[in-house]
Amino acid sequence: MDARIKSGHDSLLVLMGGRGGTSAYDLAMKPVSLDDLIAPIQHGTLLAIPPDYSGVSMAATRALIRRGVGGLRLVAVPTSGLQAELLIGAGLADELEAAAVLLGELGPAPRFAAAVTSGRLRMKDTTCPALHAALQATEKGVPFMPLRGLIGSDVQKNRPDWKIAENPFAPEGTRDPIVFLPAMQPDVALFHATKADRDGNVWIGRRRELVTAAHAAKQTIVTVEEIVDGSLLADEATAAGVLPSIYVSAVAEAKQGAWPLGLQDLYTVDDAEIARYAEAARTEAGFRDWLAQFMDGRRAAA
Amino acid sequence: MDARIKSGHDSLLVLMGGRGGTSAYDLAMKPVSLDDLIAPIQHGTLLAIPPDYSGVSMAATRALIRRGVGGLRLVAVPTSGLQAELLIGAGLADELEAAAVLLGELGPAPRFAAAVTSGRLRMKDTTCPALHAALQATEKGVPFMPLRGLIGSDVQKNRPDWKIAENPFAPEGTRDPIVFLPAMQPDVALFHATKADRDGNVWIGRRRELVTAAHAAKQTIVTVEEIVDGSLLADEATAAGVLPSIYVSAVAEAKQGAWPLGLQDLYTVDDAEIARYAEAARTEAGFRDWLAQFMDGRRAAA
Amino acid sequence: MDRARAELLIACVNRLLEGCRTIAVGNSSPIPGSAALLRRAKDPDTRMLMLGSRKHNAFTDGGRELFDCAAQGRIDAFFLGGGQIDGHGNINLVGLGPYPRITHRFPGSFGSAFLYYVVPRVILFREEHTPRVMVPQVDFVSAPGTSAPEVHRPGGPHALVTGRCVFAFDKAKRRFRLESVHPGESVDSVRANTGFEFDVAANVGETQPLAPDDLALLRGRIAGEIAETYPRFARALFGGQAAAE
Amino acid sequence: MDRARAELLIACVNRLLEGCRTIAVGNSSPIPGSAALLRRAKDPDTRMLMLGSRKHNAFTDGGRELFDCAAQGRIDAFFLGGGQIDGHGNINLVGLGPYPRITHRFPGSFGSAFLYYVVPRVILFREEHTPRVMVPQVDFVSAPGTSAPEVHRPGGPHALVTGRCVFAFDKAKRRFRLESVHPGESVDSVRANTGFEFDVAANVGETQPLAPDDLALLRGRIAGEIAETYPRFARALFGGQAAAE
Repeated sequence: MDARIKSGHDSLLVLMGGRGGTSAYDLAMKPVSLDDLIAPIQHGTLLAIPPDYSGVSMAATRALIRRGVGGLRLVAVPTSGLQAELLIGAGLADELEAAAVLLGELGPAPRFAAAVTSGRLRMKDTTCPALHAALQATEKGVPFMPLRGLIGSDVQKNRPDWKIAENPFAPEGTRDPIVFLPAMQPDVALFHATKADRDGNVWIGRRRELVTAAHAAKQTIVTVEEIVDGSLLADEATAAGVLPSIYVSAVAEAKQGAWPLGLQDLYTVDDAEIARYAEAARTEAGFRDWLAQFMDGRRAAA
Repeated sequence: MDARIKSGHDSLLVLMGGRGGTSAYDLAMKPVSLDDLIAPIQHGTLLAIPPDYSGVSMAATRALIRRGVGGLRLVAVPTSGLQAELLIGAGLADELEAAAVLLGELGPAPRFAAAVTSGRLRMKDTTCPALHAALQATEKGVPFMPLRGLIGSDVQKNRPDWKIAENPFAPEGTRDPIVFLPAMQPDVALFHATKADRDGNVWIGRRRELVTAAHAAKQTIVTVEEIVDGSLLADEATAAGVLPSIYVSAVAEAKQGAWPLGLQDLYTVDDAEIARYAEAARTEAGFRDWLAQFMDGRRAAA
Repeated sequence: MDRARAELLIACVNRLLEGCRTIAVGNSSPIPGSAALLRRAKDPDTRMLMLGSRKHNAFTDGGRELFDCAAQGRIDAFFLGGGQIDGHGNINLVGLGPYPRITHRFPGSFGSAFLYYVVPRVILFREEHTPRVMVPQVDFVSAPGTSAPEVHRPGGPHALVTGRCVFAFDKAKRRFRLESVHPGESVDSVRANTGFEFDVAANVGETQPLAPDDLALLRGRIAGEIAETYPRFARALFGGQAAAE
Repeated sequence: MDRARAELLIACVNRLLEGCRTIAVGNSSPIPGSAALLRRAKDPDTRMLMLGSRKHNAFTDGGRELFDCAAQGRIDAFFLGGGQIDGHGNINLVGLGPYPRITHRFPGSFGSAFLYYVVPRVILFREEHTPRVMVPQVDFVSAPGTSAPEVHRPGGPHALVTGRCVFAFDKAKRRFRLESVHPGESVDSVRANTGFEFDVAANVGETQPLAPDDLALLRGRIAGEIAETYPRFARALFGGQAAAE
């Protein structure tokens, strides 16, 4: 056996290759307008949105409300707050899957609660790790993910799409039921981040639920505070916090794009505005009034 | 229903809490000696080791060979090179699970090959994503992980511990076999990194297979180039690349601790030394000679 | 809540955390947080994860990490509450009325339907102790107190701390057992305010306050530590001016 | 390998990549890498992931990301090789002899037992084309060329490029079909050096070299791009001095 056959695996070395890196020869990605950004979101779209602390695109939320296309099916990853509240209150969302909806420390989200109790919103109650796992199933290209817990809760009992099966690795003669969660694939994932580069790489820091959502979604659209020159992947010290462009469909610039929610270390949640909202939204009329001001810019970041 | 019952979920808010952060009040972690570091590795230990490009603790490998405790069961995450080769050549490893073993671009690892063909090493052949998934199962606390591919390969046919089952979400009346991989829990994960802080947080950058291995392992022990002051988690710009101390059992300092392999951006693999090794290790005698020089420091980083 | 009441509740929770190595505490949880910090101050082997602060964020794997970490068995104690809690330890965080046509909506189950199963020592904490919270049967089971024997369940309720008393949870009996009543309360006053049946320990006494040295530790070092995450709570309670919550 | 041979193989691979949107290329793969870069230079909608370089590392989720990414359907084309390749498209990357008592060990299967199933267009690339590589039946199936109909398998072999010829793979027939022979080869010379049976296309001709404008692109811009990852290869082939590999 000579050296050539021994080294006949060259093209396999790629798989976990050499120094372990991967060069991207990327498509250049031109930033788009907010209206173009949200174009993939249509009636019936399964739309993944992040929790309030993870980078919420309130700028795109405003654009969605202005455009007025309804019938959205929202998936909170795994909770939501003001964003789901506004989309529901504005009548754009027919369905919501979430582990919780709340306005930060102010607690319940009034328009969400009203839509649930009136029956206007199809609510799919879940629990945080079940949502993460269902997205991970799609991330891994498997049809389901097993998860502990859940069994016997009313959360599980109200999810006919979840299956209870036996763990095939349980010792013979013993029972070990476990829930299989079907893979969830959002049509679109939408979030806000601090920055993107011109290749479409997006800085997300430690907010890796955004990575999982982007891996799982068919399309990922992002608003950012700024588009920066150079590649976000160039410096190893910070590259770990980047969502690579291969998962990113489009990027739009939106300053203060999370307001009145906060964004990473850049700005904190505007507690006073959230409190004003919570107070106003106790009634439908109050909600409409606040929303009108939010839409026309009378309510905006200071 | 008054405000109190509405806000009665306070202690639940914790779950995905507020700003989304988590304060750690850590145990201080004193760096230990190499000999103390490797103490958890004993006869029969299932020892997870990273691929050559991911941060290999050659310093701890030398300490293991000097100590001479054998019977190790190695798991490469998902491939290995010089480290498995030396542990196998030195007679310390009885078993290896890996997707491949090779000396970088120089190809086959001669002592590994000799141990396999002589029957001295129990080789559990696998494929990269199966290893990742089996560790993710333990990371998630589930007994198994489903994975596509695999079926009908001799890799799968030689793994009686893998099960083929039907996808319970397949349309009725159709078959959809899929492999269930049992969760893998290493006793110890061992790797080398650029730096750790005094809380035991370890910088791993983008090498997230180390994160998965540490999450899955009972204990994780790490050598680092240096112990730094301050918390590696303090700066959001770089925190994304940190393995938090909650997963780290012990840290030892070892300068040039990956040599002759490379480490992140700090130093590249010593190709000349690997070539000398590959040439020497074609024979058992040549291997012994190289190893003696590696052990007594005649072969060391320039 | 006045300072004496807060200190008493901290004493209760602190005692229940004895022997825990890793304690996770959520945000909006200043009392469990203070209790865990006090436990840690006295036992250097105790590690604490306090959620809700960006500063010193100890997780780097996104939203799933807390749950994965708990599933790995790395978290010994955690806190849950409930809009309703019943005598079997079931908790309801979803709403009142017949689901899905509920009449009042709470935020949602969060991670309770998972963590309640996998964290060995879950401490239920709910200050309001009235018949509408402590009910015979919750309207929606976000997470059940106990599970069928074949269900993998290393975790579950350990105790319930309220504004009136401390209950231990007896897994075999699927019932709470009254362990101590706070000053001013009695077995009867607890029973009158509890919608579910419960057992009563043979030696029910008054809930004991913190020992003087622990109290000093709380008012000193711990007050400073908790202020990092809960400045208003710390100021109100330990800043010299007792204030209603 | 001389420059003419390398350029011919690049031409073969480049043609097979037509219409691919995302191409992943491994390290130690300068010819597939050059072919993919050439494809991308001509089609701005083509994206390429070149593994094996730290510079411009496009992945941030650790070792599993390539496999997850492929499973998500984001990778259209990939390259595999084999110590042995048989006429059913089975590849062997583990060793020779009766497994597990093999007589010669290769490095291992890497990710082939997964990627071969999920990447739609896997191009087998093996320059050595001899009866010991192109065998009637591989000793160990690292990854099979085809699967039973009930097995989820969006991916599989598309073609086999060797130092002598180009085969297409016919999934329905589970056989290779000779499409073109390189200059100096014939159907007979290929048959004499191939251990497995194969079909022959009606119009087998000589493998066509790159068109002049593509060749200019390769020797110019692509030579510079490939040098980033494979400096020695680029220097040897395009640096003015043709060199044996």
